[in-house]
Amino acid sequence: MSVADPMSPLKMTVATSSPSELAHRPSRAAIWKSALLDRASLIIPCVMLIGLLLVYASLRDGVFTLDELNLDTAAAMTLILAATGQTIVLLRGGIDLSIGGMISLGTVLAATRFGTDPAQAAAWAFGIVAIGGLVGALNGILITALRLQPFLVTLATWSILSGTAMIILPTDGGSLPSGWTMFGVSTKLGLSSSVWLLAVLLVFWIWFKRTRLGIAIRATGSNERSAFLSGVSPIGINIATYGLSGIFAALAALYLTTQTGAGSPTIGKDYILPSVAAAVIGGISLFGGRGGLVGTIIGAFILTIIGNLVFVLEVSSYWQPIVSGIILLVAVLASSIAEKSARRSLS
Amino acid sequence: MTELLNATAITKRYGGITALSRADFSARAGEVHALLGENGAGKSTFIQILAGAVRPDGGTVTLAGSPYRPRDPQEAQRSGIAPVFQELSLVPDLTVEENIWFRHEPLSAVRTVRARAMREATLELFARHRFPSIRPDQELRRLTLAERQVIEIAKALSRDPKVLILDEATSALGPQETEWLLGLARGLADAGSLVIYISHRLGEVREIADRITVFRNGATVAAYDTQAVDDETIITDMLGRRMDRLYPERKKTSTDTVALGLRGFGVDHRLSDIDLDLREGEVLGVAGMQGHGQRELFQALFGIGGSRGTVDVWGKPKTIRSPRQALTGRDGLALVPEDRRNHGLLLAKSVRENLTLSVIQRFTRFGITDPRREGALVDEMIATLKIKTGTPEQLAGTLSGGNQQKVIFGKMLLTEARILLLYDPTRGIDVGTKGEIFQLMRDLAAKGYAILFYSSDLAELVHVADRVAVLRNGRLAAILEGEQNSERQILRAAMLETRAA
Amino acid sequence: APPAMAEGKTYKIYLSNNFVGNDWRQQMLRIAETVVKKPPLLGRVDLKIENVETTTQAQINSLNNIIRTKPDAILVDAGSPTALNPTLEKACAAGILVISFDQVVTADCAYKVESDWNMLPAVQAEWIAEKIGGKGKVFVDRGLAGAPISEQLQSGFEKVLKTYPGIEIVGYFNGNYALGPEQEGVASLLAAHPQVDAILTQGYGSGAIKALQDAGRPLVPVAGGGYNSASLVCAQTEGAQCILETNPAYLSAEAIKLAVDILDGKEAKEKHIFVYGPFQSTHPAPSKLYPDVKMQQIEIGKTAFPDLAPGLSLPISPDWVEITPQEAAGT
Amino acid sequence: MNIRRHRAILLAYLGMIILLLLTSVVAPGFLSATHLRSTAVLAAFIGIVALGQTFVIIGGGIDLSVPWVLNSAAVLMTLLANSQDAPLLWIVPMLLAAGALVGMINGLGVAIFGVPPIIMTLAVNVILQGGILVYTGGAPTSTAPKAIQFLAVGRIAGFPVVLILWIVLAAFATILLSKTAFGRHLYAVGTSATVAEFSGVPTLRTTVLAYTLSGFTAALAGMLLTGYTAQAYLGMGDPYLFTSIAAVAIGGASILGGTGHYIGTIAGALVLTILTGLLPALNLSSGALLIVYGVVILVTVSLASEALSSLFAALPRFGRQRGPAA
Ligand SMILES: Nc1ncnc2c1ncn2[C@@H]1O[C@H](COP(=O)(O)OP(=O)(O)OP(=O)(O)O)[C@@H](O)[C@H]1O
Ligand SMILES: Nc1ncnc2c1ncn2[C@@H]1O[C@H](COP(=O)(O)OP(=O)(O)OP(=O)(O)O)[C@@H](O)[C@H]1O
Ligand SMILES: [Mg+2]
Ligand SMILES: [Mg+2]
Repeated sequence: MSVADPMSPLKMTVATSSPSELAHRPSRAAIWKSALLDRASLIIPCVMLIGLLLVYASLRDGVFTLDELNLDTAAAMTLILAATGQTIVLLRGGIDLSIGGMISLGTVLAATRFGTDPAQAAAWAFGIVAIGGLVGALNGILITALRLQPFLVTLATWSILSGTAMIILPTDGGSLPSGWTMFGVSTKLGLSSSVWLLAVLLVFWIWFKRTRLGIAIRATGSNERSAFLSGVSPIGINIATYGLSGIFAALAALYLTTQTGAGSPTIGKDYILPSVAAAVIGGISLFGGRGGLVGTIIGAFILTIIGNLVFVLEVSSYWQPIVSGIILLVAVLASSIAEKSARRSLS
Repeated sequence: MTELLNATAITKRYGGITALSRADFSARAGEVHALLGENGAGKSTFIQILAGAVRPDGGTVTLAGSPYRPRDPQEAQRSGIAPVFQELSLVPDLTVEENIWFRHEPLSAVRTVRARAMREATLELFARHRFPSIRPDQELRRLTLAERQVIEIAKALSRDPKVLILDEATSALGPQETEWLLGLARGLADAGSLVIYISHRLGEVREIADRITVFRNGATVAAYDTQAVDDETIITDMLGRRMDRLYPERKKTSTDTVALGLRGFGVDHRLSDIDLDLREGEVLGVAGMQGHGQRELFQALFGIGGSRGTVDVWGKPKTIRSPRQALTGRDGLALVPEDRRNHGLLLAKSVRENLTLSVIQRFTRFGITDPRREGALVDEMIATLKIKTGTPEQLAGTLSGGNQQKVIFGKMLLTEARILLLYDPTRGIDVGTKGEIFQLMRDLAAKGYAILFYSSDLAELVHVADRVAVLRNGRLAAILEGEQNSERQILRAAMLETRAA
Repeated sequence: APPAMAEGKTYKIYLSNNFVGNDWRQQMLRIAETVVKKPPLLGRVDLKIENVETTTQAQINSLNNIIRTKPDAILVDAGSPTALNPTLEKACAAGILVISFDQVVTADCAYKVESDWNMLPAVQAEWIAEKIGGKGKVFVDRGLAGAPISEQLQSGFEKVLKTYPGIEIVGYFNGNYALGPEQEGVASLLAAHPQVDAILTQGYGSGAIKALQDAGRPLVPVAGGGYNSASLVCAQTEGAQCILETNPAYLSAEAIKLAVDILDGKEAKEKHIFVYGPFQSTHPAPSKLYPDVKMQQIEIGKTAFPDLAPGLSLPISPDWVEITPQEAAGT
Repeated sequence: MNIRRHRAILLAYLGMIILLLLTSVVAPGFLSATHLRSTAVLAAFIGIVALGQTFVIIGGGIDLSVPWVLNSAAVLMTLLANSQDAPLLWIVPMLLAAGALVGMINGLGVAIFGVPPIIMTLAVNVILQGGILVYTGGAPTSTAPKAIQFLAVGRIAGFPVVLILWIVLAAFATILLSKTAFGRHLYAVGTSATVAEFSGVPTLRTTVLAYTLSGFTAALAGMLLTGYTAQAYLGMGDPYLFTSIAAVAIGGASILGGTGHYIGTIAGALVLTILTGLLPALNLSSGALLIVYGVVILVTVSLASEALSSLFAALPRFGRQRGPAA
């Protein structure tokens, strides 16, 4: 009988020394390439945005000014906030349709409850954010406990939240303190408060993505089983993820009211698909685990700039959707092809 | 000496499948305790129970004298138990170091991960245990399977465990890394930890285990001191029957017909100038240290990733740019891939669907699949390879590791391709089945198949292959045959020049 | 080059429209494009139409872009009565004339040109109530959930129906201003209610008639909107009793004309202007609530055109310019 | 039949039955033959759009171009046919082919160039919308030809024609998914494109075919819908975006691909139709309706889920798995 011959020949040669490298050392170029490739999902939307901005700047004066930055940031900010929550959920490998209902509910509550007393307004602003968090946490609990798809659960809560908003305020209306609507307009150091808000958001992200929770969310989206085996609690991660998404939806609602000065029980649905689109353009995979907020923000700006671009191109009205669709497609196509060929050249 | 870990009468059922029926296990601090058993015996299930990933239906565990019933993996970790899972518990989209320190990252005052500290801790950990050097900042998904396995080990060690569990941690490792891991495990035990060691390579077990526990069909059938027992007894206890021999008799069956001819074959900078003839009826071994081009050779031949040079298949030039172009029935090529979970198996689909995925045409008539014919193919393959599955409808992801490997092997056999590219086909497979697979390989060769065979276990190459091609730095270093085909010669060819360079 | 029209310069006017996805909006846009090529507006307007996706945010962004080009006037068919206010007030502050039309905004500085959404449902409800003799069970269309006009129409219906003690609203449905949902909504209610005496829709009315026919129910009086398809169904269906209101698609033309007049220096009498079109009915009857309203007999060739598109909104042309049905239909 | 594999599908049907029972309490008239028939007809339109959507979602994608493929086919059909039946002989096949072509473009964008499906199909939707407006000048079109109206609302021996069509399509889809190589390949691609590729599955062809089918069924549904309302109108496709996806999801498919079946989607379409039919009968405000809609979806699906779980617990072979599935 010849069962496995032990590894005797090796013993004296290796047992006392460290094993050699597993792979022969890759060339410096290969390391660079793979580093680039690891970041391709961010680099490519950046290049896309820069390309669009260059075209835009060639058609309109003053594109690279603070004014333009202030305007575009205000235009993109609600979407950015909504997409921040969506980004977190997508990184987890889920999806949150309920942000549509939460945004509506948030604007409606703000427009009907703020009154004129700043203290009351502030209290309700916090209240709305808390409601967002609770509603999101509830999503997380339902998804885990009922073992239902996030798509279905958040579809249902979307409807419930929209209905609640509609009961509170049946159609667009209400009012906000006049100081509130000045939020986006006021500037410091030439930058509008929207830009500052964006900066705060970035700081938050830089912090958040390096927290244990931030890592755990990405990890769970990347491989749920591994995350569980490593000690991530399935229900805890869902509560945190969807809770954050609800909080950001509430923040988006509050920001939106500074732009519209009113509440709307239907406005939230405008942000569901675009929030996913912004994230996907920014390099986030629906299958979870990959991407980050910076990509999403760039994605939101790309969507906004495309609108500006179509405006300055002065295409006749019927052609506008076609042109914006084509710009989007060409931009994404270019990046997809670039990424694909980069991947091929490496693998 | 008192027992550190004591498990009695552990049971675990998955619906109608009994994974553990009555498992007893007891081990003490300071020893390496091997847990053996054939595929599907319940070893990994037992480990997962210890690790808090699965809750047992019955039985008790005590750890250092007090009852131990972890609610989740985190609790197990806190109790000082660190498992190296057979299926690995790594996250592809995190970096190497993020994986190692996942859930216990060093934190700053604002609760963020301290990147510098994590890097230092990683390098310190690597240095302390003399890990092979792997760049800590790479995303894990860029790593080869062997590298991932090493990182999984690092992850477990990062917790300074009282109990280290190694579930087939060597199955993807080459000889050098295996030797390193054995040394490491021994060292830990000598320093007072308990190491539970699962492997299908008896040689390794002999080398480091103090004691052995054997599972069969979910129950403990034997436990003994390693010194006091011979291989034959162990194997008989594992399989429930005697086994004559592991390696088949090697008869020369190769003809002069070249099944697969490579000229100037290469893959970017990782493989170059390969001239190689695989003949009809031949088992041609491929050896080399990890990362010297073996997986590139196999993958490129199967149409994954680009390649240069010419490939002749059964005497005719052939371009293979995708697995589809490789898998062309009897005159094509079939591959057992390296990474079974990511490349070989649809874990969420049934054994049946996995087995027949590449050969749907074989049971399709007028565009419609015939479940009876399919069933026949599936049943035959399950019987041939003794795949332990409740029914063919069991999800592949719920099979034991070795049985998953068998499904992949069966899936490849069903393609009827007569050129087989076997990349570590016996990884995680128990001795009994291994012997049968070797026999099968020889039988297929005798029937005119041509087999390219890589194994991380050199002994397999020595005993099963007719010739062994050794790769070094992506080039063909030697072709060993006859007397030359020995572990020592293979290692010499694979390593020497590297050392010199 | 067009012959220089009488007096005055050419004004740069933007039309910001939040929705292109229905027939009414299409006709409205076509009329806007047509009317600036005809006297009296010929040569007076450099009209640019900006359509946006349905989102309010997109319209805000588009308006911001428009404001930066400093046009003479902005005409808005708004996605929200309130959400554009801050943006439009910015436009006003920049000296741009702002006229909202169709779906108007509440911003004080903006002119408003719309149909009289209080009068329209009241007259229809009154007609229906009289038709069923002041008693019976009725279905009411709630329009599109959350849309301001839906609220106005629904409460307009309800207010008048409430004055008839014998009338009971037994069911509500959401017609969403589209044929399919109207037909589906009525069909569902029919299944739940064995008896119905009239149906008040905010949409076409023809969907309700079709639902009645599909369910094998007798035809009952129906209120609907002034679309060619509705007129045709009412005219061609044996026993149909209809009253159709009108929200003229030429509101855009009225808004353009108002803009030019104001820019020319003619002071508008009011900031809130209602545009009235005639009702059409199979059985015209004078209204007691609004004695002044005009009601036309539905008649093939006069108010219903078999050879024209069913989605055409009637009436087609304001009286100060001649827009042909072909121009309105774009054929 | 292996119950566990089809848990999600069973769940959808259980939900549907629960809903029907609920309905019969609220409004007994709903269980009349007439109303059941009209419910089935309405479900058929969703069901047909959702057929292609099912294939795309199983393959790991999503088709957001459905609304305007549907709308374009409807508008072009009425425009070209000009209320005449005869030209339908070439118009219908041509538009079906055109729908399929749009789907194919979606599929190629996704499969060859790697454009994320959401973006690809969203852009195509917008482009189609603009395209149809440019082409027709946004002109409202003629009434639907009589033959199309017959297909949509006509009956043969009391049985709705469109239901016959739906049944035929459902049989076709079921065979395609369960009985052909294409179906197998689709599930494999949706589960893991990498493993499918390694297994020699023609991933590109499979993906493209799924989208092609989706374009085809959307165009078909568009033409049929024209028959239902007797005319085409702009915006008629809009409601079918979320309903088609929701029908697939309620039918048990994961939005991430690899699971689900058209048999489930049928239940999904019925659930949605019964629910939208039931709601008006409750006489609630718009807001309350939305709340009830959400709650009913949640409750029926989870009730069914619980019921099924206890069923599994009773069956020896199929226990619950703790922790997230591998
Ligand atoms: N989640 C599950 N559902 C159903 N059956 C399962 C599940 N997990 C494990 N099993 C079954 O339990 C049995 C024991 O599996 P286990 O993985 O413990 O075996 P093992 O001894 O580790 O084998 P190997 O040597 O092949 O790794 C197998 O038959 C397996 O199919
Ligand atoms: N540069 C590399 N060096 C070593 N191993 C690699 C490299 N690139 C890929 N691999 C290995 O090859 C396997 C196959 O990779 P695959 O073709 O699936 O794509 P990928 O590079 O992992 O990226 P993705 O899955 O995002 O497309 C991976 O699991 C990884 O282990
Ligand atoms: Mg195992
Ligand atoms: Mg991959």
